[in-house]
Amino acid sequence: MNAISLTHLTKSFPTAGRVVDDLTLRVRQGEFITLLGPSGCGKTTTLRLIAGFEFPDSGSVSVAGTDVTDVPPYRRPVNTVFQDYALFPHMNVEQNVGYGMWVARLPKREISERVAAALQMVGLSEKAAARPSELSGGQKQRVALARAIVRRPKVLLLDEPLSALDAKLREAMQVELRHLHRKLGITFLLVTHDQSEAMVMSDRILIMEAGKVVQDGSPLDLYDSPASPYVADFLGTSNLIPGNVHATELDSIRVKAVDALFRVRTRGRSLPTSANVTLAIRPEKTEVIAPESSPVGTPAQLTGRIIEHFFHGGMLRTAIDIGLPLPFLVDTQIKSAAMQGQQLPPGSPCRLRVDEDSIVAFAGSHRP
Amino acid sequence: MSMVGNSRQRHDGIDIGLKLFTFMVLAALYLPIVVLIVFSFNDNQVTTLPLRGFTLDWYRRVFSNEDMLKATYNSFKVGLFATAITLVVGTAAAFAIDRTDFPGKNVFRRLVLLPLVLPGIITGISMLNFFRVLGFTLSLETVILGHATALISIVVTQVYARLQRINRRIEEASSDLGAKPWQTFLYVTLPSIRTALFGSGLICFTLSFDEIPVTFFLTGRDNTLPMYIYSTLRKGITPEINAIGTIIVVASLAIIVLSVRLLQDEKR
Amino acid sequence: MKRIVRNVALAAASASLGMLAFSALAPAQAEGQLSLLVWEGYADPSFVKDFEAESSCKVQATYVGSNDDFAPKLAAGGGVYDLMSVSSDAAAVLVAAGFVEPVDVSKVPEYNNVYESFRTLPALNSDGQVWAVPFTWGANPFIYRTDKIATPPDTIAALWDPQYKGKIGMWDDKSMLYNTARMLGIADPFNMSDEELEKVKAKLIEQKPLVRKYWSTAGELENLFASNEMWISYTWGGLMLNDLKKQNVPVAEFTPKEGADGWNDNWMIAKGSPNIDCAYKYINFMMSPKGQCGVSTVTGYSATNPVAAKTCMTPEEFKAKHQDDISFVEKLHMWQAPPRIDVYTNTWNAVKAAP
Amino acid sequence: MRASTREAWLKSALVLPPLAWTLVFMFVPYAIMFTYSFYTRKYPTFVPDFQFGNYIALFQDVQYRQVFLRTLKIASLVSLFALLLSYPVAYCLVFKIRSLRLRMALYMAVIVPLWVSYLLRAYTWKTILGSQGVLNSFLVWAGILAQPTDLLLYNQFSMVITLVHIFIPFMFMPIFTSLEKIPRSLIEASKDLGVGRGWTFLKITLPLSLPGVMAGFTFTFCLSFGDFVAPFLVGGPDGFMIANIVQSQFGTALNWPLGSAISIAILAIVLTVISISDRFERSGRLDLG
Repeated sequence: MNAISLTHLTKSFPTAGRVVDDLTLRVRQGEFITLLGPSGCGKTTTLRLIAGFEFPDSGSVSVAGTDVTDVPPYRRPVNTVFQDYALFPHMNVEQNVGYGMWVARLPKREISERVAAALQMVGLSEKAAARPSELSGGQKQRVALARAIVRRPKVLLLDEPLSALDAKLREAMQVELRHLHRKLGITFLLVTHDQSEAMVMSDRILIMEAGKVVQDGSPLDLYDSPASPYVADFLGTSNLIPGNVHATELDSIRVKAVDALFRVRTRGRSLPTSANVTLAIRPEKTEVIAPESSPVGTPAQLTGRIIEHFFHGGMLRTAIDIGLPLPFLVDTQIKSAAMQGQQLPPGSPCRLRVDEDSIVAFAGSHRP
Repeated sequence: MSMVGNSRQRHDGIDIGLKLFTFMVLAALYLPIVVLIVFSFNDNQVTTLPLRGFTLDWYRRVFSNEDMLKATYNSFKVGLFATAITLVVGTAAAFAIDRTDFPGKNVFRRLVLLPLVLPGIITGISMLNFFRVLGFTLSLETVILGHATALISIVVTQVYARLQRINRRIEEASSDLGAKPWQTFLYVTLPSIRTALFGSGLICFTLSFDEIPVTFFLTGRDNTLPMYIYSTLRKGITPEINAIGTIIVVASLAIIVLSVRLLQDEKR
Repeated sequence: MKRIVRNVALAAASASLGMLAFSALAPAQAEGQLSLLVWEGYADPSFVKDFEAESSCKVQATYVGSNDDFAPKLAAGGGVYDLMSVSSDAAAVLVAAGFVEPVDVSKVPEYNNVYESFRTLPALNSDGQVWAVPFTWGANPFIYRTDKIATPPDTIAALWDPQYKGKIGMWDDKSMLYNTARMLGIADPFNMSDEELEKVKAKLIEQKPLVRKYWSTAGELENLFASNEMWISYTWGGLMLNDLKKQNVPVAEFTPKEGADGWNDNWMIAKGSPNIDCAYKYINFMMSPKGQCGVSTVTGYSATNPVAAKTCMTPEEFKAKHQDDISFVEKLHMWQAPPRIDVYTNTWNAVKAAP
Repeated sequence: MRASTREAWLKSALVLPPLAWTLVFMFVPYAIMFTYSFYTRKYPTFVPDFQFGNYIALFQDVQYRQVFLRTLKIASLVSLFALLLSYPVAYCLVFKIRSLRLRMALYMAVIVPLWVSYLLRAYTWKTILGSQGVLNSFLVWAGILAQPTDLLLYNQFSMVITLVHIFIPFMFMPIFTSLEKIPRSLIEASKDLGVGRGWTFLKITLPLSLPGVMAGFTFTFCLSFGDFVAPFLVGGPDGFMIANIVQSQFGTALNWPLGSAISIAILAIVLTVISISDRFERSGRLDLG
């Protein structure tokens, strides 16, 4: 039995057009699944269709094996953590968390016990009497979470729950959410546009584009084998450079791109000789080297000129002009201060050594 | 340097001028009210200066003037009923404008808001025509209907403005947490628009309590207080009117202060 | 707190809707509530108290400021008023419009004691029916402040005298046309030609800068005189003089050499009145000595029932009010209904509208 | 039942009562009034007809034109003076009063007279401006006047004063709201760019507050345009306004068809004013809160 099952789900809005387009999706019981995509890709609408805030034009929604397509939200066994938390401003924390049980007319004692337990779980026991306006962003987030899980839903829907938090808090909450998921054993469906958030927390990520799922897999699968330049660029950073198939071999091809010749694994794709391809090269799989430090003529190397270095904590991002409209990005782990001092200054010519195994080739030319 | 100093001085001059002007406008606003109150205690039939002496006689007369008391009672009745209707119908109208789409919605919106700027006399006369066609007997009930129609727009604008500002997600959250639509309305939506309802209800009541043009055309045997005052005003100014005016002023101030306090308490 | 407010609001809303529905079904007027549409002085507490005590009817009065107020008030819908005090010149219109019930004179024992000249007025008797019971009459002279105007004026033209600029009062009523016409020497003020009306209108517009206020009720005029806003004005003979003297305002009346307006007021019963019994009781009370002298004392007007009047007035008073010699009425310019009444009202409105 | 169907039911349950109300108590009465305006008067009643005589009379009879023009003049003067008085006060409150509590208290102080009976405020002006009124006695006492003047009461001056006093809150509220909505950063930015206070006001504050000014002007103009109590109480022989004409057509003149035609004309004028102000500000609404 699937926790969530969406079948040929379609939803249009008068102004925005078709936002969810023939979407079919199965979520297993207990899974932590993430809908990932840029704003406007239909991920939030999908979540709202599952929650029952919207009704589909066609297709069906079922939760825990029951068709709920036409069931109003208040009769669905799902709960939602809203992006802006949507706490009731006129109730205190305790009343917010207990609301769902209060409207269901549960006994007062049971309510207070469960509310206390939920607040303890999110570490807000001492704030029970506070009003939402007296809480910090992170605390509001926890109240929203407690409010949603206290009813023990079959599925917990999280609509960009961390987007309003600052970076540090966000990371802490990611860990906590993951932990909570394991502890509760509830199916989590997260909607986010933050790829790192998706990768940190999810068992499975669905990348959405224009109302459709374009790739579905574990974070690692998606990162290593993006199905399209769109995915490659969306998950992490990729340098997308145009190339041309020079020769084909058994399970790899030789691609001429700019001034280099790469051997690229085909990964089952059929890419015939002289076909136009796009290569996705991860910045961290590339190394900047001084022009003289390697024998001239090594084919799998791009040449260029350093534009600028950007310091990113433990990592240095270097932008390099290789003659394409967009600079080529290279990430270098900085292990010591000395290493930072050894970098070539902006303006110097350089060579780029790419880990050929990590390159992914896509048919056709794409403009990122 | 000196230039900066000069310009600052000039600006201070403008500031002081502005504040003085504000003070004078406020003084002018309250001058009639002060006059009203002062003459209600003046021991003279004619309302002219100089003041003659202090008396509570006018108040005694107010409380023994049966017609005036009856009219006051009628005004309370009209105000309460009209306010209740405007709150119910006006809130529904605000919801309809905010949340639904139906053919003719724009016409509806314009029509329902029209009385806000429409001279009361037009509302009064059109409804007089209407009641006459229907063969209604003019009475306090027709006045109530007239007031409600004229004042609904106030509730609509206030509640609509509030609805636009409230976070729709909290209603979804309520529904998500298992609240049936009526529960969501009662426990989440209504509390969110409560102050708007309270405020507009207060305004409607006071405006209805004070209404002349609509009442003028729609009232039957019974007088409301303003109609009573209106007819006595032409008959002659007596400090009795000042006395009842002072009572109204004090009562309305008390209501305002009370309601402001009440709303503040709730926010806390 | 919030729950209380919420519950109170809800309870109030539902209760009031319910009550409104209920009161719409309930009969609109309580029996025995006599609603009068009258001139000031005709429902004075001094005698109404007695009436209420002996009849168990409650009296509630709305005052008119003009004879032209009756028809519109009745046109706005029936059931509001029971009894009206209409001047003879306005009676025919109400009859024609079907706003009034015929009077059953057999229920008015004093009817036959009324001066015959009033009783038989054509305006009050048509279609073989009696439509009204005459109960009072009087003249409308002019009034002035004796402390401000030393020499008593003797002409209507005094109201055009620039030395009283800003202190002149006129009644907000079409009868101002009659006066002005009389001053201008127009033969029949009640049936003027268009040119004559134009002349009257021009004269009245010429007067506007001198006028303080067009007043419409006795109380208003009294107040204007008492607060020194007005020194000279048209007046309803007797009533205002009495009231102002009571307030120690130095005033006197004068009858202009052009003559004074005369009028008589009559009780008429509104069509569809739910209180016919009380209406007849009030008519009878007003025709009795208590009513005839009650009104006369309050207003200074004359009575129409000399039999009743004789029992309650002193002989001097009886004479002073011309009760002994009703031919006095012939010296007055009794109001008549102008055949072109709408043109007259329009002319008066045009005067008021003019800059 | 499908959830969407149920929702549709709920929504129509919401829409229907107010819709029915406006239909029955506004649309139908206006329609009746419109119909009456083509009827023929037959003193003292009127008969069904379809003729434009009532409208033609409005244009041909000079008295209606005179009164319409006078009413326009009075309403414009009232709106103008109310604006001139309200704007500086609103500006002062928003920009010169730093304490939020004090600002709200002063705001309430301007609004509170709204709760004091309209009629009583009009009437009190009579007490103040009369020949023996407060102002006259003061002026004589202060030696400014040798004797009381008649020029204060029962004329258009007293009407304008009274109406300005009555309608100031309606002008003040929207202006205050619109001024308060202007982000301070805009004004600071302007000053930061070296623009003086005068120019900052003319180029930033004033244009941004225009919607409030328009809304206030619309309210004040429309409400004073239809007033019939002030002319009645404090107006003189030249104080007749259009609403008094309507009143007299439904009263003494007993000409309901003409009265209806004039009402329709007022309705048209008000609608014109609203749509003009709507052009300036789409959401021109009054915040009475």
